[in-house]
Amino acid sequence: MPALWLWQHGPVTWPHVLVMILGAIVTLAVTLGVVTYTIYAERKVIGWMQGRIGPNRVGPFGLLQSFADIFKLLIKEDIVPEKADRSLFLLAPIIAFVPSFMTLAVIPFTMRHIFTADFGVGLLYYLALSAITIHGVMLGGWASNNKYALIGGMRSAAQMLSYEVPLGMSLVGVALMSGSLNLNHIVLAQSRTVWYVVPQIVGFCVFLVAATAELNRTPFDLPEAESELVAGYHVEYTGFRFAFFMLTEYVYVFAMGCLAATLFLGGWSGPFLPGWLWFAIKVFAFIFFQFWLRATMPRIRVDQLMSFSWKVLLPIAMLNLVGTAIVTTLW
Amino acid sequence: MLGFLKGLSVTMGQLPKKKVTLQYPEVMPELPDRFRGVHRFIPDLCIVCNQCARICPTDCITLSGTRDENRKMHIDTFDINFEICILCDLCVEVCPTDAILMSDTFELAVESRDHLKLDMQWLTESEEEYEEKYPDRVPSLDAVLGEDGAEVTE
Amino acid sequence: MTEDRTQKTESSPPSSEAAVMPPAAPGMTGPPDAASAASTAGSTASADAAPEKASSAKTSAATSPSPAKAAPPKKAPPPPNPWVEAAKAKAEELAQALASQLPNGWLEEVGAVHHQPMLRVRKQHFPAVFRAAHALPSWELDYLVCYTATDYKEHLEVVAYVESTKFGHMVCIKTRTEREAASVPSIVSVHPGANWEEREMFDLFGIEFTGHPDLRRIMMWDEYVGHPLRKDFVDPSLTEEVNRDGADS
Amino acid sequence: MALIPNGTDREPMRSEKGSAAAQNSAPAAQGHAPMPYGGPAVDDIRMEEMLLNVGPQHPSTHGVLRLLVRARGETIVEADPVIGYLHRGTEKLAENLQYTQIIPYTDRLDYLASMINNYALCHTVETAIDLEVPERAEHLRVLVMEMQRIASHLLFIGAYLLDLGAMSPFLYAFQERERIVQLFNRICGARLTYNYMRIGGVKYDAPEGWLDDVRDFVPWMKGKLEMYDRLITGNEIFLNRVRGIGVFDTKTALAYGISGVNLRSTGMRWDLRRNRPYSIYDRFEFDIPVGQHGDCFDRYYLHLLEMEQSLRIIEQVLAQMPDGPVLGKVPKIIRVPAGEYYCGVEGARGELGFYIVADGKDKPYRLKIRKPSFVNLQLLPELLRGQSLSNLIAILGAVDIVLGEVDA
Repeated sequence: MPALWLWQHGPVTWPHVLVMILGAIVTLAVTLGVVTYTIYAERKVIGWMQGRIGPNRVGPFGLLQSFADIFKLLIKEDIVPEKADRSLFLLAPIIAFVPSFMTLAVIPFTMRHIFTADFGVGLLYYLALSAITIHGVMLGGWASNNKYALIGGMRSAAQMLSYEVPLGMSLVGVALMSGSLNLNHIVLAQSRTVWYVVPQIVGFCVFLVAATAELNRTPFDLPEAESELVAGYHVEYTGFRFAFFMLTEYVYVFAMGCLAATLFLGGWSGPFLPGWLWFAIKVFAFIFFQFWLRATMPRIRVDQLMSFSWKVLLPIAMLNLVGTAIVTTLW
Repeated sequence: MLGFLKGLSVTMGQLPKKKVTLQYPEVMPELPDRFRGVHRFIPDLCIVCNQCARICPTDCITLSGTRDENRKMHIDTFDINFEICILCDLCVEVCPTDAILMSDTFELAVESRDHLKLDMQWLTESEEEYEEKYPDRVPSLDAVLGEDGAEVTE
Repeated sequence: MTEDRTQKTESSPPSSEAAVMPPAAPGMTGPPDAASAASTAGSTASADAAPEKASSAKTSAATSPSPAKAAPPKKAPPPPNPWVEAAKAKAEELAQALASQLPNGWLEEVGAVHHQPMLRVRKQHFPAVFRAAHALPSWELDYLVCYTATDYKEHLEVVAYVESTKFGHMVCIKTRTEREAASVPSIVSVHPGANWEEREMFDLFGIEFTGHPDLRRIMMWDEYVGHPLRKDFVDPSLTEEVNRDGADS
Repeated sequence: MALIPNGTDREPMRSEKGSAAAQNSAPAAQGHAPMPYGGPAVDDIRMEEMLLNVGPQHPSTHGVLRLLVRARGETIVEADPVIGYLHRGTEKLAENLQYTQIIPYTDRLDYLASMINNYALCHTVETAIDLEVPERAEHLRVLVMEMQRIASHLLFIGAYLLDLGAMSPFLYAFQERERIVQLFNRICGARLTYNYMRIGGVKYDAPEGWLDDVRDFVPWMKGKLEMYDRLITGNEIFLNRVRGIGVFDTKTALAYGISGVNLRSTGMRWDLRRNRPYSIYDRFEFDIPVGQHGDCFDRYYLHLLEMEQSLRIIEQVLAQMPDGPVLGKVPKIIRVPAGEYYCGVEGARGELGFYIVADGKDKPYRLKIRKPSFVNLQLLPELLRGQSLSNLIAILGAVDIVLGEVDA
């Protein structure tokens, strides 16, 4: 049986293919569950921070609230605006949604990285795929033929492209230290020495800011700034297409949390507890931080957002990168 | 850089605090005795002086009465159109006999506009409900009637 | 981070705001005998208000400023209200100060509107009066407080209360226009804040403000017919069958 | 910077027909200044203007305000406020109502500061008929007015931060406001439309224990103000969004008739409670905080400081609250002698004035409401010109309008 789970290193056989498909399905299911309860937890946590009790009507403690919401979205009428670019409008949520799940393929959830690929350039793979989502968002905003959606889509494109750069830069520091782009190797390297959040603290800060911006979350939630753009790029979307956009967002929150845990917080490594639990704790810490920010921060202005990326974050990331390079070379 | 960290500490500090949410349909809010909800009406006290209808800024009160053999006015119909009532309390203020009062009913949503035409029966029932709910707030009807009756016969 | 921007707060006991404003209310600085009682604006003055009727009771176009004509008493004349007298004197003073800068015949009436000095001017000179009053040293009426119109059935009257933020004067300046094709020169060039008020008057009274930069309806929609605040206005929706119980029994 | 798709049949940015305002001022837009934040000059990029319809159902227009915005990319060329969606003709209605009957209508003007509206009308009528108001009534009035000012300012801060994207202050503000609203509910039986004041006094005396509860409220609220200061004032993102935004100077403000916090933020010490003293404000010690820069930050911060001053007034009122009746000797039917009367009070948003033309009857011949929000909103197009779309919300929010009052 263990041999079956080590399919990545053997030749492809039918049982292996079966395991691959099974793994994908299980990952999908687990992620959907996590995402559902991320939404629930967000509403609860932010509610508590605001003196409210959050959702409490559907199921005990409102635990089924997110399922009710998803169910509602699925059975709602799928409205396509008359003046919209129909084919792009229908395609956009899919373009946004599919890569978000694909990124999960390389995340090492446990030491044995069951179900996920031991990919040599996993880091690059993640960055490349997450960039595709921007197209979906932008196309969605454009195809809606709505001014607010268009502004939201354009803002989103500008923002994600700008923050992709410092994000990538901050990750290079980690890659330099571990000497690998394979996420599993990076975790292993950390479990041998120290979590990279310590030596790479500057990079971690840059990563945290850039990741928040990449996720379109407060204080960088400009693409869907509801007080300015009503809802931003998905203002015309209803029903399950809207649900796709929402899911994309929360899957990325999860994926980005996984990335943070993997690259900076030692992934599944940690004493006493099983690896998957360590991983879950770290991911949740990241996600909780996002909730906390959202409960506190006002929204940054769009021009400040851009200049912050290019004038502050990128130089810091560059300096960090150079510093890391020098230190790793000398050491 | 300190500024937003202070803000973060504020929001975190709120996390364990007691929540203020009132679980409304299950838990009703505490309403003071002066609360101005839908009217309640005590027909026995009404002397059909028409003052409430006259003071009403939106003209939402309609009433009519007849004189009985003792030359005493009796109320026959008393309607409030709640589509336009603004719950300003002026009718209660001018009523010389406190025949019209305000209850604690604030749930005004109905399915049809017709349900907003409140007649005397509805308003009297509202009074009965109120008396049942707050026996301490309402002087007993007999006491009030007794006094009034005594005055009238004299 | 914010300490450098701490707001200037001035701790001062009541009635020591003299740096900006005299403590008493505008129009109340006149009679010294009553000044001590001026705790609330005007509420302590004696009870008669007959002289204030002047502005609306009179229709004659008095070109010479004569406060004696202001109040034709019908009953036994009440003792003159010191506040009103002071306001009239003040109006007189302002009229004289303005006279040099304005062409002849600009003034129609000088009087008082409930303890406030009042000038009624010819509508042709309406903006000029504001401009002159704004520039007038020791008056500087620079703040448009209230600006509106009233339909007196025979004519429309446009009323503006202007205040001097420096000296504390508050003066009421009026003008009249006929109801048909009502028009008054706009004062937006002097007080830009009059813009929307004039639009509102245009909308609700039908007064054309000549020289207004952007005269459109403001409250009602563009296609609306009629001017609701005129006294002869009848709401078209009320003439139709309206389901309204309790209107009258 | 939105690059507009080409094409004849589908141009999302084009309105079918330009508004009158847009057409009127088309020449003004031609040589427009470069972007305020130092981006490339607008002419370098091929751009078309787009007509953006902000409101009347937009989350940040605070009601049913509609702004017709002509924008190049995200830079506003011109903004034209369209109002009247909530116009109920209060002034016309009042002509057919007795003076007492108008009071509930004033509740619905600036519905966040009903007490002050009530007072402004009662005060004008009292001035007109020279009515003496009992001492206790005056004290109660000042007490509730200052509490109302706090409630209104709280809501401003909450809503403003919500506009800027911060969610929590809004909910905190409502929690604090709730306590005031509960106190009001106990004294006058309503939570929003109080209808508490009467010509000649107030409707009810304070119920048992009410004044003590207000006494407890003051220190509690002071702590909350400190919390707001910590939560918001220091936040760098907030500061960057409001500092130096929507600046105007005293001269402009006076020319436009701006009043209230908007005027004080320019450094002008102008508060009707001092400058045209009414009620018993001359007996209390309080400061008039003023701003220095006339920007949105000053306007935000002044609201905080004013709440502090209101708490000071409340403390003093409580300390000298006299006993006695709460309603003066008022005739059964109030008839105002013929004449014209104008009285302004310092509302939560600026000078709130009632102008009454009376003809000796029990109903006003004409009632004009000098609405601070209405006057203050006029400045908005000036402030928005050349700003980015994100600043639109920051500036509009800081002007602090209530549409019930703007449209009256």
